[in-house]
Amino acid sequence: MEPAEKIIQHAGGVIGVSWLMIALPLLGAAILLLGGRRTDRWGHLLGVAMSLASFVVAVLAFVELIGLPEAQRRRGVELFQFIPGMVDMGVLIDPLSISFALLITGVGSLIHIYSIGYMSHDPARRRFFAYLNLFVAAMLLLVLADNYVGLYVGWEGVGLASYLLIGFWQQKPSAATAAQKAFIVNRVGDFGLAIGIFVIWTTFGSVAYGPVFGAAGGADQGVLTVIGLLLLLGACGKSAQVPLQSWLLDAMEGPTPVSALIHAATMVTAGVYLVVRSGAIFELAPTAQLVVTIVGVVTLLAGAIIGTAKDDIKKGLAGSTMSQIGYMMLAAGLGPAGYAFAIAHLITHGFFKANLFLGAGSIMHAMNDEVDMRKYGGLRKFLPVTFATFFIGYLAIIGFPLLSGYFTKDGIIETAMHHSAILGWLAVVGAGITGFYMSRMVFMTFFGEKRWADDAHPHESPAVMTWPLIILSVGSIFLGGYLILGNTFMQFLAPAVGRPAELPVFHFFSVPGLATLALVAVGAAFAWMKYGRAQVPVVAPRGSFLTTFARRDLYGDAINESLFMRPGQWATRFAVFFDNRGIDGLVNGLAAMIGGTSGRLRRIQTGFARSYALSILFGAAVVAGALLLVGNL
Amino acid sequence: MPWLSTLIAVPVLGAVGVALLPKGNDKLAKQLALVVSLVVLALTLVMAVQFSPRGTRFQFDETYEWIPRFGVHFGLAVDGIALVLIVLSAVLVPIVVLASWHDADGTGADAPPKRSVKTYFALLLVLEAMMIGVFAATDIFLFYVFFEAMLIPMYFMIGSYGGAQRSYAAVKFLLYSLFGGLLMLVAVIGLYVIAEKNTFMFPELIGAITDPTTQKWLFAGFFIAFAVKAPLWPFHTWLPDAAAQAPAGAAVLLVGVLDKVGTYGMLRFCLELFPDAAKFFTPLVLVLAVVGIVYGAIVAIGQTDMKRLIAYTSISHFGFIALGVFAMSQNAATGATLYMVNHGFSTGALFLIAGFLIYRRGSNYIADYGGVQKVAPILAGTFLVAGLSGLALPGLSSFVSEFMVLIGSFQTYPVPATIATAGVVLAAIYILWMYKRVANGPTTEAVAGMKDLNGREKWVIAPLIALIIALGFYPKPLLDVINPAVDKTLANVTVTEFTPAVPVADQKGAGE
Amino acid sequence: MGETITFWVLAVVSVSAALGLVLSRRAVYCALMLGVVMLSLAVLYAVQDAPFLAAVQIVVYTGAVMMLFLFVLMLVGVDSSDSLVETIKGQRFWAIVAGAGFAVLLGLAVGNAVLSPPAGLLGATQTAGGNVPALAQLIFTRHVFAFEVASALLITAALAAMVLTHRERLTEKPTQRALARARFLTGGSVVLPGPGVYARHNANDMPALLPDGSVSELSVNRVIARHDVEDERFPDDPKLAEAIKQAVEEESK
Amino acid sequence: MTTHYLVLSALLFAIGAVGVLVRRNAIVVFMCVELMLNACNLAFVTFARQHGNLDGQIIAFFVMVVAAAEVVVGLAIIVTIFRTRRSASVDDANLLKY
Repeated sequence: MEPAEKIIQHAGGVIGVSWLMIALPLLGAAILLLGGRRTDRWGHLLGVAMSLASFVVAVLAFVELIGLPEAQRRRGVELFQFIPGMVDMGVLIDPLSISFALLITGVGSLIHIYSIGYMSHDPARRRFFAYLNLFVAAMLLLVLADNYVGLYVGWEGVGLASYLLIGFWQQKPSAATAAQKAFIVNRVGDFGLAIGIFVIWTTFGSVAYGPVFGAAGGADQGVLTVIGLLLLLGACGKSAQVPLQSWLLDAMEGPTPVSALIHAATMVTAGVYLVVRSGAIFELAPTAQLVVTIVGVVTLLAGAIIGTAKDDIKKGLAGSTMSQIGYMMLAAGLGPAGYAFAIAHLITHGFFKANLFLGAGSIMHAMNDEVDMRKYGGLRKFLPVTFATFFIGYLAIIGFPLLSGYFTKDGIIETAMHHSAILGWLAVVGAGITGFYMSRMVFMTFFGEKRWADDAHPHESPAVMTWPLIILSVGSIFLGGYLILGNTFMQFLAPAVGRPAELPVFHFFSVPGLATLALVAVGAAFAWMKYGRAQVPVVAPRGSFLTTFARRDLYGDAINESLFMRPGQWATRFAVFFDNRGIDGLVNGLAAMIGGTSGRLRRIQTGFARSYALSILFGAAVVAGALLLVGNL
Repeated sequence: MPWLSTLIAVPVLGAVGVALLPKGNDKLAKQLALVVSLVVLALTLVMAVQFSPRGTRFQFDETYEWIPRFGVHFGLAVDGIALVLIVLSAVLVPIVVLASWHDADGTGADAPPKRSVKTYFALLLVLEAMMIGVFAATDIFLFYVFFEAMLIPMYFMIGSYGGAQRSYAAVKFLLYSLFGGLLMLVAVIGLYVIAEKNTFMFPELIGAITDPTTQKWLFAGFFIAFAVKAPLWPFHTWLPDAAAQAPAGAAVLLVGVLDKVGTYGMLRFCLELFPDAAKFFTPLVLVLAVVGIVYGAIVAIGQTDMKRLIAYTSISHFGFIALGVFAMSQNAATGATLYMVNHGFSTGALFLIAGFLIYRRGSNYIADYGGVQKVAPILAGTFLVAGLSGLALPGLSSFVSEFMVLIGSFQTYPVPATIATAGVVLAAIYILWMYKRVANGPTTEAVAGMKDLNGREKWVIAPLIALIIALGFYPKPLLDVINPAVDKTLANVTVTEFTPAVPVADQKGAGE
Repeated sequence: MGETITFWVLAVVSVSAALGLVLSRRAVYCALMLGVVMLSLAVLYAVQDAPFLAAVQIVVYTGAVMMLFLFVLMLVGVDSSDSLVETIKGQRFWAIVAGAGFAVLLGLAVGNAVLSPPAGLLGATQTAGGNVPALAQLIFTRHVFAFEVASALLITAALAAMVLTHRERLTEKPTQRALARARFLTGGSVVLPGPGVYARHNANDMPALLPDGSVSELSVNRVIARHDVEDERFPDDPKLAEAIKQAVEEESK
Repeated sequence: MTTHYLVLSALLFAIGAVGVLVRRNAIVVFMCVELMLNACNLAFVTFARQHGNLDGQIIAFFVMVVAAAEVVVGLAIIVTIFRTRRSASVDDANLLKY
């Protein structure tokens, strides 16, 4: 591995004011939240404007960055002292962060625009845009910060935005619960991240990327492994990786643009960013890297299996998101050879998954917010644009040759295969399952006979919603090839994450590639047999044990419930009981004992002068005796 | 100008003025109290600006002989730690006065019978004077006097203006505090006698006790008093009762400032006067703190009463503060001091908003609410922000302090710090679950007509939220004041200098 | 030798009288017993070279104090003899234990003290010319202040006694007319004979009848009944006579 | 000889004390108190003789004075109590309890 380039302090230019990327959406959110009803009329426009402005800054910064020689493409901008002596807040613009910034602001802006149409009937649309802007700001802080604490601030900030947006329709108890669950599960991950940061601080005496990565080589491997595993725990929470995956499926309670932006394209990929960003640490801790790849593979299979059994179109897509992030995580665990593929897949996934989600949103918009695919069917005639774009997204995600997903996913599989055959073949199997469940989704939704209720009148969405779809599909088609062919992206990222000893060459006809294609084809054909050609029952059949297993999210919730929730409830009840009866009981008991004792002692005061006189005489006798004794001694 | 005496005298005179108003002038009494508290705030801010962090340790020094025979002085002075806490008190009191505008009127649903309104506000001002005095006292005897005298106004505020079980709560509060206070009195006298310096002045008593056994006993006397006050597990059970029964404004001052005297005392007196004993007892204190963090959080999750829940969250937070104080690390102690301030703001906001909710709905029980966000979005929104500050969300003030406490304690005691960090997860559960039950879900019938915040209430909450957010992003002004003071405090405790295992060659230089 | 005899005789007398004081049921007997003790002590004072005190003892104690006691006894009622049944549990037992213990302790203390033969007061009184002048000299010189205070105390005590026993009249003193009116207004037209006067009925010695016609034992005046029995003066009514006899029998048990 | 007087004094004192404790009639109780005082006086007089010094007699004299005053006030109190409660039993005057 080549060491990453040093960070160079930057002043002036667009990069010098790159903090505007964060500040502008934050300002937008503040105006919209504090402005109240006054901003209702133009709030959504402000939100879009701020997001677009941020995008413009990102593009300009990108242009400025690639104008610099390769060795100087890590630019740091000092902002202010956050915690004196510990954290100096600053922005780091390097190929990695700017890629993310472009993805976040680019896809983010498209989703902002789409939301104008999607949320047009919602009375709280302004608030929605405020939250979206807040999210964009937090996400940009996450990727642009030049230190772990800044990243942590953004990390929890996106968690907050995610919480607010999942629970946007908070009057629905299911939405409120899902939001809460997302935040709490994320907090478990954050716990790991926080401790990871503590270990970093105690080991290196700094939390800034530059110094820490510079000194990482001198640290004990055990410590680095611990740091890696703790960071991975954080990544698992945010990126819905096993074992902290359970919140993502419930998070689909939020409005669909939220699912597209936060729970598909950007926020959930923050874990991958963290692992890639901390590459300098992971590369020195092979055990941690191994665990990363295992988590990735397990999640890519788990997500895919969950995806096969979901009738809810959004939950199906959520399972697929988990699975795709599993691929990224797998790649991120493979070291410099995988980073470029991980990030490339992340970007293309950002496009096609946002495309798919927004497509699903468009379908729901047309179908009275119905999400059950068994009540769709034959929609391609009614929603031609949505169908076209959704189909492109579908082809991209299953890795249809020459589309984006083909290049990036194949890259990951090849690299994994190179690294370890087991990982590689498991990834291939995952791709096959992907072929099945995505085909199932497309067939159930757009093909076959119509199964929807009589009061549904499917209609194509307005232009403000379809144009983002079209733009995203274009990205879904071409982006992958552009990034991967000729190692363009790997070369671009190299200053930030380093490059592998030998550059990979993309083979169109490799054994794993062909096997993947074959398995995908088998999966798609199987889906066609079950859901394209055959009649799809409107009510889900009971299904086998395996189907139930997948439908119940591999019993993830059941495990959480029996392992954490129930003992937790029990512990809570016990603690409350212990506090009231134990500690407080002890205190009150002591008080009662003193009261009771004095109540009994009080009885000695009989009021009989003779009793008192008797005690006086006794006292006198005792004194006399004592005097006598003392005198005799 | 004798700043500190003025700061104590103004509210006392104001209280006398308010109390002497003729009957029936309730409105005037409130306005006068507000004006007086604002004057105090203005004076405090002017004083704070003149404070120079890099100057001598104790500034604005005033010392007058009080009881010369025993070397008791009326000694006032502030260092950075005391200064920020005085500012906290001065900021909170006008807010509380404004928030308590109708608390004493007895117009709420389950309100106590109408009582003297002006007395309530006079008590508030007296309490303010005591709070400033206790933080400013440099004479340990004077500190003790303020420490105990503070109980009196608070006792009456809970006992006369509180909820249904107010007298039980007030007596419990008083007895607990007196128990601790008397132990402290013994230790104070013991310190005076054993030190043989014929003075109670704190700076002169530093290092006066060298015998380890004596140190341990005196430390225990002081520490138990502060642990009761703070309150640290397992001395905490008075707080939920007192806070739940006290009117919201009094609860803010109780939890926000009064309890800070406990942690302040640990930092100021326990550490500096008895450094060896402090080190000896550190494992014990850390265990109590960590148990308190986790236990307080778990019990908070199980509460059904909003104010009790907030009180238990505070018990958890006080665990963090105690952890920071006794972690024997500069970062942790600074974080703990900052935490005292931030906790005052965020828990203050939580209590006040809970108070607004209870004033509207007439019930403390969380189950009686639901769907408040639909009918009163601003109320619910501020509630959420205050709650998020309570769970130490980055970008809000508590985060900085909690982070510093944890990272600082991790330097010296990784295991307790790790367990304490788990409290962060629990914090998310208790805050969000409470918020969900109160504000989310379908609007219940009883909540349907609930009014959103009115102008006065917005003015109450706005400064708190503004401070929470501002300090969340830019805590430097406070940290600059606290840091040197903490340095000097810990200088007497011989903290081992923090050295990273693999020190980064040059923090900045790595890039240049 | 004379002193020894005197002492032993008087010691026996005074201790028995003291015991009598404690044990006798009737307060009057108690007073008499106390008188005996005081007189014995007066003699013992005289024997021990304290003629002045002996005189004062007789004058003040047996003269004034004892008279006062008897006077109050009369006021309170001589007939009320105490029941010696103890009502406080364990009081008597513990009192005797404590008393005996105390006496033993004092006795031991006295026995322990190694005493030389008494110095005698001859030397102290000789210069002044006798016991009384010697005492006077001391009282009016060294102890004059205490003496004055004591006199003030006595006056205060006298005043106190007057204040304490004085009863403020809250209403107008009823006239005979008002009393008669009150009597007739309540329906009691018959003028009842005064107490202590023999009369056929309504008399003090006549037992009262209960609503069922039987005799109320409680209503029999024990003192008068005893005289009745001794003198065999019984009322005509056999029922009443029987009741009086019974009352006396019970009394003598 | 002195010892005998003192023992007699102690004996009388103890008998008086027991009397105070066992008798309920306030007047009798009072008499027992007087007995105790007299026992003390005897001791004082004996000591005066023993030490050849008149102080003992002086104090005995003052004891008598004080006792007289005490009797006066005490009996007045008894009379007042008797007047209101129709009883001279010390056990009946037990309101000052618990």
